[in-house]
Amino acid sequence: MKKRVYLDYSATTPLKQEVLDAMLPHFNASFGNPSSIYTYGRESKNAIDNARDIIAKSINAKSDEIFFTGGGSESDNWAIKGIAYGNKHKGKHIITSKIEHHAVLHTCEYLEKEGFEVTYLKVDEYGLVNLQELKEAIRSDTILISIMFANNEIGTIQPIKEIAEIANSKQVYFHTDAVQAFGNIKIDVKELGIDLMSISAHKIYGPKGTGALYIKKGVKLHQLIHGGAQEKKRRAGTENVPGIVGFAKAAELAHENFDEHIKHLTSLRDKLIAGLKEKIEYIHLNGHPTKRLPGNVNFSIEFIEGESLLLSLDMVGIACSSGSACTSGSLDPSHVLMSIGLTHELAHGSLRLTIGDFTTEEDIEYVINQLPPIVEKLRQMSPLYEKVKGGN
Amino acid sequence: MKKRVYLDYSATTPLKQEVLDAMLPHFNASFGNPSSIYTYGRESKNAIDNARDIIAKSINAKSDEIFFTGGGSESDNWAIKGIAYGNKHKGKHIITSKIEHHAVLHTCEYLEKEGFEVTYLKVDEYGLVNLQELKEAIRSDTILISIMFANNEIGTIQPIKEIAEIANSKQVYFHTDAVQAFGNIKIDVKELGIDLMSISAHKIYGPKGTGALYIKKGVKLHQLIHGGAQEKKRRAGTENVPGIVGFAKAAELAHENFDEHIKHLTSLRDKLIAGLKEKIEYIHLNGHPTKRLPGNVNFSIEFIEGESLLLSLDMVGIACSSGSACTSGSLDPSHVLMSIGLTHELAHGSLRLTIGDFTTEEDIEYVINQLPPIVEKLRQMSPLYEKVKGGN
Amino acid sequence: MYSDKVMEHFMNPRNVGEIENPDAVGQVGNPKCGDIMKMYLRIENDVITDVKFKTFGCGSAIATSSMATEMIKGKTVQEALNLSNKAVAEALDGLPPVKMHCSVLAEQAVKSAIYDYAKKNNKQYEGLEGFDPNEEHDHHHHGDEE
Ligand SMILES: Cc1ncc(COP(=O)(O)O)c(C=O)c1O
Ligand SMILES: Cc1ncc(COP(=O)(O)O)c(C=O)c1O
Ligand code: FES
Ligand code: FES
Repeated sequence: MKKRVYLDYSATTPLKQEVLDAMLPHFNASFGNPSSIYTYGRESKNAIDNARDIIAKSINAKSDEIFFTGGGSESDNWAIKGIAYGNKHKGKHIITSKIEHHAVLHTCEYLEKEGFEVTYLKVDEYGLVNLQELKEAIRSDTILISIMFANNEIGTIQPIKEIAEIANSKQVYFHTDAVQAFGNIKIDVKELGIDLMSISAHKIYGPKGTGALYIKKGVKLHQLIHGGAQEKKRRAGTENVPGIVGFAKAAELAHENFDEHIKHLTSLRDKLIAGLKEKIEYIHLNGHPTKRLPGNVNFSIEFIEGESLLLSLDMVGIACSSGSACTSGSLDPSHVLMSIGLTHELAHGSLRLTIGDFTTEEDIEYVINQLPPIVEKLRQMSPLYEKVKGGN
Repeated sequence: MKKRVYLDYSATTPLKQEVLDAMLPHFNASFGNPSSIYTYGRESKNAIDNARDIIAKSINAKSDEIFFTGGGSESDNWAIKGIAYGNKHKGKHIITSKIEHHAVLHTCEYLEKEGFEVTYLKVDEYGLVNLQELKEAIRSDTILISIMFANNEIGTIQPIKEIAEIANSKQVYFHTDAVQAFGNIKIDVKELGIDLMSISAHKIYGPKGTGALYIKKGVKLHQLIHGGAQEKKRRAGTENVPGIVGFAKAAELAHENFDEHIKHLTSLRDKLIAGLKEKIEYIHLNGHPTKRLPGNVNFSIEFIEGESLLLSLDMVGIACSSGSACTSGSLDPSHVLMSIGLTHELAHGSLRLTIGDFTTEEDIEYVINQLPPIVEKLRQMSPLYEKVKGGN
Repeated sequence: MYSDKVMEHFMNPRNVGEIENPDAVGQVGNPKCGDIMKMYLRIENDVITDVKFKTFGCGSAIATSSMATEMIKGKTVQEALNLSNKAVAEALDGLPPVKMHCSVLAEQAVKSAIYDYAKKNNKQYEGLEGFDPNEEHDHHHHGDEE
């Protein structure tokens, strides 16, 4: 088989074997509807309760503050629309940032069309929001601040505690999209002062189509999905029992040997950054040098375009991305890279390599060896390159 | 092991082995994000495209009219809220029935609080809506009619084609919740004239947490989940690839030997109905005698209460339900049974036994033998029974 | 959902039935919401010497009826009146929160029977003041507890 090096862990992750093993019994042995009172149903109910305890513990929440959803996007939509519609009598102003995931941005844009007002905070060259600006943006009718924990493209980690403090001091709800942060950064929702937080299973070796929303006790929001009495009547739909059980197992594994795991990712990341910087000219690291996700590497590679780079890398078995995988349906340059001030060319020439638990030293070396000649080949084709190199 | 007879297929179904086999490769071998352009991603994308074709074909829709969701409840919410918000400039009136699933009813009730008006059509003793009444309920500002295909509690099948004709003739969108019907009744959305239709995988031996919404080309509705460009930018969130693949496999299996499969279910159903009627006095079949789901049996058993019946049946290994499993978080008598005119006592004493592909003749005989003494024991305890039996 | 003790009492309820010519009978519940409990007492010298019940209700209603009859048998009338639904629930190793109201039905059934006894015999007991056996015990309003 062709060598395959997967370096797109921020897009999605393979299921860990332990996760699959935990899920399997719930497909056809213990498959009952958790709402049913007979034995089959109670087995499923217990499995969900147990999963909820595990997820809650991993972020220091109470079990009844965890609500399972169909993924990170649903969690983001629920949090933002739920707060907006549930508090519109108090005000119609929302604050977010320009570098949020589309699940937040497009939800906010939708709400603007429906009569809400949204302030999109800009970020600095590293992708950090400015706390002073945030303070100044808060109005008497502000009902929600939604700022992501860590960015999916450039990996930048926001000062969440400080943001939460500002929100709390003004009695404004604070939501954070922690889809990328969960499992990669220790999160204590109580200590940080978070009101709502979105997480997703498939970014931490759990199944796609399962996520959760942490809702602090007492926070008032509308439902997104009405119907049956599941999730304490706040999110309807027959529970995805295998998905939920798999999510909890993945969260448990992520929080075992947490520090070691982070150290491992960070060292591979730094090795990759150093290796590529050394071997390739005219490249720039995007995002913050230290306040960044342990597995995130994002470079702008001058004079070449992302898609052709991805295709060339795919030919040698390297899977990675240029901009967010979730947004690659669009060919526009990444809004995140534009927001940190890159030119269109640099944004287009960005390469995101994200490292995960199955990444090895050899994988990193393979990339450090394979990438430079590919870059060189593409640059030779580029009309932008000839000028630099003094071509005719 | 204790004998286990599962007769709650309308609540949920076990995964078929073929379904699981189809899903497994997508958990950790071919796990890429379908939005990614590299090999891993394309494999996932192809799997989804293929699944979409299969689902589309099974209801005679076009592939680009199928949108995957996180389940039947999400599909119902999307269809109804999506049409409501997307067409509110045309009118704010919705028509539905009193016996819809809570995913429809509670969504409509929510919309009422948000300024929409909803007419809840009553049904006759069999659970059928009256077409004349439907016609009369339509107003110039009616934007949506939502009537379920087949009822989850009493199994009654509505005259969908006639309803669609009425809706179409008045230029009102028609949505049907076909979560129970799909896989159990042949559905041709074109011939029936359906504009939107909700379906769910876990009712047809597919996985929980996956569903779809059929949206006829040209139908205008708002999104429920905003974000990434998935599902042709109409439903965001990383696709649940194994779930979608499993759903398609389940749909494919359901439509193989369709007629034979229905004949089998129907004959078991009729055997169970006849056997119980013969052995137990004071019981009444709920729902329509012939216009009913092939696997649905629903009896009201006088003088006893449903939960104690379920618990007693569970003790002998029979899993079934009393009212809808999806709603059993509430102890109120089922709104469906009340709508067909039952008294509170009769509604409380209802027993739903739903038959599926793994049900055997022996299972049916087992129930016919086990149920009568349990009913008798509970009746002996009941203060309502003594009067009938001439107690003091 | 239910403790083993609840299930045990549900499957083998004690004191089911009727007493012929009872000294007291009480029936409570709201037939509209589906649950009815009827309690028969034999009382000698202010002591409950026999008790029987009939219940139309859920598993927890049947189990609490059974447990309540066990707990009052052999007790004085006044002792029986002091029986609280919490004590019955505790004796069953607890009930799920949505099912606590079922135990109220048992407490009320005992009270209602003793009310009948007091009325017939012109007696006064502490704890019966203000008790109205015909009041609708609207115990089904638990849907929105959470
Ligand atoms: C008629 C009907 N509609 C909707 C649903 C909800 O589907 P899901 O459980 O997939 O959310 C169900 C079953 O739960 C149902 O029976
Ligand atoms: C930061 C962020 N938020 C939200 C999402 C959406 O999560 P999901 O794919 O589970 O819907 C993603 C990834 O897709 C993400 O990276
Ligand atoms: S030239 Fe192909 S995307 Fe612009
Ligand atoms: S007595 Fe138990 S539910 Fe009413």
